[in-house]
Amino acid sequence: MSVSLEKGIHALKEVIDAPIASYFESCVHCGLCAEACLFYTETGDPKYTPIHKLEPLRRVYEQEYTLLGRLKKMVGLSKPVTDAELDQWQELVYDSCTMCGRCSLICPVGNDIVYMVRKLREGMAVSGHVPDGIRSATKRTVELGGPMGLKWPAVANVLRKAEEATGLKIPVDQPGAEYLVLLSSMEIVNYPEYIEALAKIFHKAGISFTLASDAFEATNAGIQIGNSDLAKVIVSRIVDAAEKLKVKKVLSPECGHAYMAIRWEGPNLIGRPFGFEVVHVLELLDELRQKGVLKMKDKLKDPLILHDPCQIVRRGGVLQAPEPLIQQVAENYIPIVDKQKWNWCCGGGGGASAIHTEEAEALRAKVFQIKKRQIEEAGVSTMVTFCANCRIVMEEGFDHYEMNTKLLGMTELLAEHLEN
Amino acid sequence: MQGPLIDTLARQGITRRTFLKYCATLASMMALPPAAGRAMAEAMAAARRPSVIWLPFQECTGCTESITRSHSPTLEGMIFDMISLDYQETLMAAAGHQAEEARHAAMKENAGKYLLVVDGSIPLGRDGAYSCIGGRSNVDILKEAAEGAAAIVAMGSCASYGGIPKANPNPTGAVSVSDIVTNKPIVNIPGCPPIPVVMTGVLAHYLTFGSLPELDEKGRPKAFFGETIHDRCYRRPFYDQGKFAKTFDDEGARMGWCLFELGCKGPVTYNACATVKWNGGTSWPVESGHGCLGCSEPDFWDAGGFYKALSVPADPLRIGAAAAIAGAGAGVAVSFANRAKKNVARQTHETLTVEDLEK
Amino acid sequence: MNELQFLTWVRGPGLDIAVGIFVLGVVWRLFEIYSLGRKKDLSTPRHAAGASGLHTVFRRSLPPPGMLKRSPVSYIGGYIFHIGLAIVVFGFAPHILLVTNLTGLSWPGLPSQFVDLVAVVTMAAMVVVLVDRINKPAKRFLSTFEDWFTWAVTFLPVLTGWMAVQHLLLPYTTMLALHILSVEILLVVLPFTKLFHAFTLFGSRWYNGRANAQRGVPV
Amino acid sequence: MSLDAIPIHVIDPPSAEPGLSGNAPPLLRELSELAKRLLASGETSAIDLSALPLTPADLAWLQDTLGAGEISVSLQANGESTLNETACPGIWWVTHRNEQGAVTSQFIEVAFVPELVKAHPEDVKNGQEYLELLISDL
Repeated sequence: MSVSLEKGIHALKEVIDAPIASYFESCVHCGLCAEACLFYTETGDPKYTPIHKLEPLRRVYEQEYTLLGRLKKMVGLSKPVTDAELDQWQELVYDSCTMCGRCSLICPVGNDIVYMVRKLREGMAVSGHVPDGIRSATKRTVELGGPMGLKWPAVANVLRKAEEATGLKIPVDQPGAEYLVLLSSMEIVNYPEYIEALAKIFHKAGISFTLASDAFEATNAGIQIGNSDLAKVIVSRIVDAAEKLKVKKVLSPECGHAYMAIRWEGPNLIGRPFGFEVVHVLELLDELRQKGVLKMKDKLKDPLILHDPCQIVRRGGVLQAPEPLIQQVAENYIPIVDKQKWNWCCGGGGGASAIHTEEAEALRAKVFQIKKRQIEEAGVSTMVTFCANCRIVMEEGFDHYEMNTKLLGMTELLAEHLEN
Repeated sequence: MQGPLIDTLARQGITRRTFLKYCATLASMMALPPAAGRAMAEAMAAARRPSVIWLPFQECTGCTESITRSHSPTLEGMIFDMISLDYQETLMAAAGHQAEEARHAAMKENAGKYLLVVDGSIPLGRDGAYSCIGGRSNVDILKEAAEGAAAIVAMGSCASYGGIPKANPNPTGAVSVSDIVTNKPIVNIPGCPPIPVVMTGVLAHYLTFGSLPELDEKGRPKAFFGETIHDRCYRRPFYDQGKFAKTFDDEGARMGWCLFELGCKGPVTYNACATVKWNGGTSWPVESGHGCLGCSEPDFWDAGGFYKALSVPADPLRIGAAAAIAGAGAGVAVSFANRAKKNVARQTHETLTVEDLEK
Repeated sequence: MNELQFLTWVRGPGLDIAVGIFVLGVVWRLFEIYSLGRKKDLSTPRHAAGASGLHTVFRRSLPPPGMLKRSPVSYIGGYIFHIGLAIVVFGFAPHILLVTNLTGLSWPGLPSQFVDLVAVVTMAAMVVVLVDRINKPAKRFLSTFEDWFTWAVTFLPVLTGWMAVQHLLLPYTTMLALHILSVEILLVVLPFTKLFHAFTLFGSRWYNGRANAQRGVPV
Repeated sequence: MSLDAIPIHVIDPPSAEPGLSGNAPPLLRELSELAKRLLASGETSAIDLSALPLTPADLAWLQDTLGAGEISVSLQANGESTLNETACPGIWWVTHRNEQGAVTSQFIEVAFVPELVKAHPEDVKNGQEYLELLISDL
């Protein structure tokens, strides 16, 4: 057994718990999870059946934690997990799983499959069976501060531009503010309008906020690659900054997995509850809407649909905010069939969008057909979402299929139509 | 050997219609059409009475009682008008050496043609010393008598399957007729006691067609043993409706509901009691409120309690309780092993660094 | 061994052994599985109506929106054969009698003609589900020997029971003995195969429901 | 000590007979088929009632439903036998009893004349001989 494989199995032994045991024992191979997974529905390839992606984890569980499995292993009747096998599984665990968690909602025996994928990634990461794209993104996040290698001076530059555009002050490292605002590199680079929108809204609502120069990045490649040690390093920066600045709340940006990382995994990564609250920007916006602060000067007339990012809605629990918010700003919002927690993934979550191999990109384009169908069935040419990663992945999809669909960010859209 | 049977019967004041009526009933019991009853009557009326030698072995005489103790004259009783019974210890006037001589004479005179009726099992332990007649063991007598027999009728469960004497632990080493004689046609008429009319039916068939009736794989006449008690039981509809007597004196018992729950072995017992009934068609066990014991099945006494319903197992719950404790033990042991393993894994956790990713 | 001795064995020692292994297996496996424990979730919970472990235990019995259309055979066939099995196992008078004699518990049985019909429908559903397993790519791909084996082990008690009642093929005594034997095989196999989902299903659903309830998602 | 002191009392036997099993009505259909066959080919047939799972109530129902016809034959032979035509001509209810009066077998016979009623040629011959004897004695 190679050192890396040994480490991988060691890591899996650490994470296997009662729920995982219960899930594997409950699986009846009914194959219904395949019907929940866009990688299966769009390709028809049975290897993408979600539960199958967990085969190495299942075998480690069986061989290490069941009496019969141990006996079988002892007498050499069981098939050991090998490096070659993990290598083969890398595609199934990373390229073709966006950790969207739809399968966990479908499974008739109640298996939380995405929970297990997250755990399997611990072993994959430690044993080195990870796609290069995610590996380098993780490396950059840990070493440089963000997955795109963005450093504070560049951010400060963007903030300055936003201040100029809005004429509003954007405070940095200001202790005692109510909110510590986090950003994602993608937003900073691709959608700087988000920052302007946020400044406008905070100003309008009269809520104090600040950014932290040593913790501006909300994304956490550590949870995507699936290593809790690295994820902890990354999330600790935010926790340290929030505690140092003594903010009441930390505002998670639109980005989906950032919310998952800071809101749900964060306390578990550092091993203690936070002394502050973590709020998703949509939750804040909805709260403002309910208070009557979020008044619109006009409404968008184009018929549009909503794309609910998996990590925020289905897996993050921000279920109620999106629809009232979009109805606040859009006149012709069309609810789609599979909406809210039943929405289909953009195809690039869970780190998949960072994988730039030819096969991975072709696969992403292929599974994007499900979003294409949703848009076509609704008969709209505008879609609103609230996750920077979804936006990038879907823009690529539109390009690939030469669709002229317009994609808008929820926060910017609201800010744009905000009453002055 | 006398003249045609009908003449013998006529001398006893039995008219042809009486005989016809008898044959019609017999045919119906053997599940033959009424036309066959007529044919049977014709053939039997003209037939000559066969010589019959009846050997009693390790038995209780219940089988003989069953046939002879009915109120005469009955259908069953007629059997003695149909045959020339040349040897039957219980019934014959002769005794001792005279009786033995009568048997030898009959065997010699009718060699190859007589019918051999056997009741009782044959003990093989201690060279057959457990049961002897005139100083000879049963197995000896049987082998000798079987030699010249045209066919053998094993009357009762003992002769057919070994019966009560063979019950666990079978102290005398009892066996059935078919365990010893293998080169002669044997009809088993099991039952403890057997239904007399089955014997009549077999004889009637033998006289009419010159052959033994169709037998099942256990050597029993299919006409009488083709279906279970349960299938022919007049209480069967209550079984189908799920109406069961729960005790021998409850409302269900009074209403004549199914006795399955009270241990009736009807569903696994092949016999004709439900249709032929007992004591001249008066009644039969289930009709008088008691479940079938299954007395015509092999080893029925060793097949669980008479009052235990067929679907009820011996006593798995006690085993189950023991198993639960053993299971808990095994489970707890595995749990400790698992937790220890997991704790070791946790304690030996090596924190991953970015540098490690490159490997 | 004649058929009555065979029946006596399966009803006596055979059943004792089977029930013993079954109980032992179930208890041991439950310990093995649920003693592994899990970490406490340290995040601040979000409360939402209808989100809890218990909710999910029940809610997962219904097909999620759209899934009935996507996989009708799995759902309809699955429902029919699970409910059918329950009716046949718990509604047939001789079965109830068995339980009554063992535990003293009793409940009214269903008419045997109805149970008979249900048994036939159940078997039909099981055959359909089997064909679906052969036909559907994902199902076929996932299928291992265990899947075919457990199908057979579940199917045989229904088939032999039905044949015993209907007096088909073999004498009642033999068929009844085979029926009991097939149930014993099922009991022995259950704790060590996927059939154990009959027990772990509740735990699995609860864990899933509980984990998602932490985030305020009713699943 | 009076009898009342003994804590035993007689429970009235339940009045209800074991009910109808539902096995009787299909027999009517079978009889109709058998009657058709009798008309078509002259083939006689019979249903053996003791071989069927019928409750006493079933038999009573059947007998009641088939009704009584014009002819009833009584035969004294080793116990009484009755051969009664039902309301459906050609359908005979045949009951054989032993000398104690218990029913030994029971049939429904489908025939123009029941088998047992016809005189056997052998007996007719005897009868004819007896007639000759009577004549010679005149």
